[in-house]
Amino acid sequence: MYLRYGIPRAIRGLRTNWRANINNVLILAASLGVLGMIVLLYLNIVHFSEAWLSDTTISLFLEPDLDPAARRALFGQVQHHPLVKAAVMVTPQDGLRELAEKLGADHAMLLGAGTEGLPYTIDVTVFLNYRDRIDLLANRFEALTGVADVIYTQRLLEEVKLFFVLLKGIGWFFITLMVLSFFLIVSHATKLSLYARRDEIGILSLVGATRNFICSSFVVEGILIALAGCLLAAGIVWMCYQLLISGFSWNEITQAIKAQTVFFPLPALGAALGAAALLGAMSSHFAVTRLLKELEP
Amino acid sequence: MYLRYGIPRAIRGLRTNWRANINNVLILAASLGVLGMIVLLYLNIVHFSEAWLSDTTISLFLEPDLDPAARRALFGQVQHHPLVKAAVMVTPQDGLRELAEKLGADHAMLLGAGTEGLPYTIDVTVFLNYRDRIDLLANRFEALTGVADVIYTQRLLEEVKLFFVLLKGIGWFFITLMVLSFFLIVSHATKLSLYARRDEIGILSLVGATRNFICSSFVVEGILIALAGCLLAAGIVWMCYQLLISGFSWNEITQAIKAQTVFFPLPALGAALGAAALLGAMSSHFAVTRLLKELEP
Amino acid sequence: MAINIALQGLTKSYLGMLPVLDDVSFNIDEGEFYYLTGVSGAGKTTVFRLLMLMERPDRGTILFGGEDVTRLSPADQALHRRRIGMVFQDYRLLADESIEENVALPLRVAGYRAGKLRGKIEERLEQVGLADRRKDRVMGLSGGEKQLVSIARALAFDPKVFFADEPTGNLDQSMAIRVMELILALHRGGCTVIVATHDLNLIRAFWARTLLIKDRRVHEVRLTEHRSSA
Amino acid sequence: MAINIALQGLTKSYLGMLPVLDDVSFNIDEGEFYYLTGVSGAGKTTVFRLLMLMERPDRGTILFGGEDVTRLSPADQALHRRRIGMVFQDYRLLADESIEENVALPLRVAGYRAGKLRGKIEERLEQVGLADRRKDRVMGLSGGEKQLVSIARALAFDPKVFFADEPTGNLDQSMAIRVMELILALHRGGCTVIVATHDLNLIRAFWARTLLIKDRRVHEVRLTEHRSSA
Ligand SMILES: Nc1ncnc2c1ncn2[C@@H]1O[C@H](COP(=O)(O)OP(=O)(O)OP(=O)(O)O)[C@@H](O)[C@H]1O
Ligand SMILES: Nc1ncnc2c1ncn2[C@@H]1O[C@H](COP(=O)(O)OP(=O)(O)OP(=O)(O)O)[C@@H](O)[C@H]1O
Ligand SMILES: [Mg+2]
Ligand SMILES: [Mg+2]
Repeated sequence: MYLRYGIPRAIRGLRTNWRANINNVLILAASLGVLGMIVLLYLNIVHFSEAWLSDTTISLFLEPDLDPAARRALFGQVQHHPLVKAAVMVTPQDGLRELAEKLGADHAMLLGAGTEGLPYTIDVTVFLNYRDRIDLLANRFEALTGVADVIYTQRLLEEVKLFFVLLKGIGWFFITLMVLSFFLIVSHATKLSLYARRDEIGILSLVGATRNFICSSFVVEGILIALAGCLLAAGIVWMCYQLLISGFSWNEITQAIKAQTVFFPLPALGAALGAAALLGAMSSHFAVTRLLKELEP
Repeated sequence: MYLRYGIPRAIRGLRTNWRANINNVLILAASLGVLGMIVLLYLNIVHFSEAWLSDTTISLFLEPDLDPAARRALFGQVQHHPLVKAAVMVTPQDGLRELAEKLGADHAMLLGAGTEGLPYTIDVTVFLNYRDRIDLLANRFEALTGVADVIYTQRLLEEVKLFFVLLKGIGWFFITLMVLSFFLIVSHATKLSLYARRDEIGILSLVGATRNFICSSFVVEGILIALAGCLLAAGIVWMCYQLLISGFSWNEITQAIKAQTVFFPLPALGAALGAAALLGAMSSHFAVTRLLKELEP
Repeated sequence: MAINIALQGLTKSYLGMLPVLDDVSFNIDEGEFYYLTGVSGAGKTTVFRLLMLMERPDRGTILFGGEDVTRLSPADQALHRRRIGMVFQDYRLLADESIEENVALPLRVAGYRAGKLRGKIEERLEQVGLADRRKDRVMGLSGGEKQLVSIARALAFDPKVFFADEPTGNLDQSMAIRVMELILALHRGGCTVIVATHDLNLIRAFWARTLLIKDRRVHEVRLTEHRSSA
Repeated sequence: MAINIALQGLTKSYLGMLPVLDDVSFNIDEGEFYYLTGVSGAGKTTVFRLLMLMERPDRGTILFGGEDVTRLSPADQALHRRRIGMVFQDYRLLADESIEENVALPLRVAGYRAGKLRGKIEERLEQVGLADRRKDRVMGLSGGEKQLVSIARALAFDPKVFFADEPTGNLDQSMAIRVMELILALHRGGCTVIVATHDLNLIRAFWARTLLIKDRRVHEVRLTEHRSSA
């Protein structure tokens, strides 16, 4: 019954004050768009940091005097550990070559140094989700007989990791701040546009309309505006995203990045639309109820 | 003359609609605060990336058979190049030790490999502003007689650098977007609060007030609200900044970061206040003028 | 069908001012027609605001059909207002809406269906002479036309109680007479009516019992006093 | 000192409607006093809106002291309005401001200094009987009180031209008489006055020449006609 009055009235209201309402939609879209871009950036940073940090490996340096059978036994033991994703046995020659490659152009120099006395190593990749427990794992491996030394994180990687952790924290902080200010913006815009129509609310109340009846048209309006703003924001974010990643093609690294970027999944977009509609409905309901309280004796 | 009416009227107006005005200030402060935090984050990222990338050095590997005099001549030549900030001569022993330290725990192993046949190196730090021309410089050095090989950037650093360039681009993009949406918010809020007072503007016009007279009180109000919002935002950003960096003390790296973080300089804050006041004045002036145009026959 | 109205020991003052009404009591029987008069600022509108539950009295009770209405819940307040048709001194119309929509408002609020609604509105608009302008927005109407829309709205749903605050102040004489005849017709149908007015000619032309607000009190005055003083 | 007003071949229609005024011409000499009358919706307020430059005519010119005012720049429009005191049918007061501030508004707009201002306002508020309520906000006033504030504002700066649209519609008889006497005093000082009203009693009590709007035209009517028809 309320909707029979509320929907047509809301549509008439939107048409009558179309300029103010377009403004409302735009402002909503702008702030939601910024929020969406920040969340998207955040998602991508998390995604990349996961990918990057998953490179974390443990290198086990074996005792030089270990015989091949013992080596193989040790390798089997390491390989079948539940937290280990993959393990590779590296000969001293390969190890030195890898090291040289890692260091860049000076490999010739290192390779000239000879491999006598250099140990075998086992390079271990750990399952992503257990990266936090890498210390424990490394200690466990170090305790195995036949293992001379264990290296498991390079300092630079550690720094990068820290940087990502910081970025993640700051990201959360920002997203919270923006959600709050977004809420403030929506409820403020609703309040102001209701303030301009408080006469109407007074009149409805005077001809005997109940609170729900009065709310109906405003709630419908709020929902429509919120949905329109949200859809527009999704469009804006999608366009910005395309614009940004289309710029990522100047070399292979950027192209690799481009191939890996993520966008919001559809269910998340749907959930955001639903949340926006709910927010629109709630904030107009709240504002109307408060105005009605003010009008009461 | 306009101000004699405008200022007291503006203050009365602010007092009368104090709730709506506090809301206006809050919403301004929230969006300005987010903007400020993002700019601050951006500044810090740029600052850190500068610091980080300034580590970029060029290593010159000299021919192994170079005699000490030729070495010294070459060193002089490199040291006095206009783009070079500092250069250090590194003996093979020192070089190997440094390398071992860089690689972590396996230094004992490398040190055992002996230093015969290893070359002298010159480590060069380049002036910050010429980092872009590092390729040219490296090529120039490589062409010098007595230089066997030149390494000048590690791959990871290159990636990090790229990452910062991307971050910088995205940062600019965001800041632009946020400034736009901030402008939209301010002008929308002004428009709505004027809309609620369009009767007043009509009445003033009917008793013969000129446009400037009518604008005066609204412009003063706009300026006051913008200033209040801006000051509050500065306070919020300052508090958030303190909150964030106070969290940075769990190890030496974060403490090093903490020591290096930057906050807005005072002149920048002053400029922001001025800009906010101007924006407040302009957007209310604009809104009033448009409302007056609508009222005209 | 109609409802009797009783005020008992009613006192009302606005914030920080002397009381407008002080210990006022009067009784209006079912289906009676009363004028309410008094100088500007005497308190006529205040009486209506109290009866419509737009203000709460400082002291005293208001009885509608024997029921105290001063402490109703919001939902019951809405029901209370639905049985009253009121013409406000400042019209209280939705400026953005058409004449038709404004008149339909109390019917919509009461949950009438579109079909039943149309006939009623048509009839009322014919009676006040605005039928051919039913689609026009209220914003562009003249003062008198707004007053007529406000009257049509108050009459739309055949209220049991009808209040009018200065309903003819912006109408020309012939229109004022037409409106008064509409109100009298409603009254004859059993509705309890109170009309506040300054217009002594109106009272002379359509005789009814008259309440005068003077010195914060409500007195019933005899029409002959007015006649002699005019 | 006063200004003569002339309308020449004035036509005015609102969007998508028949004209309200069609080829209207009349002339009001300096210092004259005219009533403007006509049924509800005849076009009285429209005439004032045209004279105040709130609407542009479709055709025709409006002359104030021989000067065509229909195409003034915004700044000159403001100057034009400053010489006119007008009481609007819907008052047009700043609801949030005090009575005093509302009355002072035209003086402030004209750049009066605070000292000079205070005396004038005081006097006007005394005359309409609101001096002791000068600090009250207009929002809380009764209909009649608002009308009085609006009248005080229009009289505040001794205008050369005075328009009043239904200035006594919400006033009781004695207050209406007081207001008419104030307007007549202003008129005697040389001001050109037009008062729109429905109230034939008012016209009878304070005789003046009368313009009647009928069938989209303005005719001057003789008071005797009114007398006989009343
Ligand atoms: N802004 C407008 N838009 C459309 N129509 C209008 C507008 N203003 C007035 N009208 C119409 O023009 C006609 C004349 O209106 P006007 O207000 O001049 O009448 P009036 O003589 O002052 O009547 P009243 O005595 O009722 O105040 C009316 O029919 C009215 O509906
Ligand atoms: N909301 C309010 N706040 C403060 N004072 C008020 C308020 N409403 C009315 N008053 C005062 O109460 C008194 C009675 O007002 P009311 O509107 O009842 O008079 P009225 O008899 O309707 O007068 P009128 O004939 O002029 O409409 C007036 O002096 C008015 O100023
Ligand atoms: Mg009243
Ligand atoms: Mg009129």
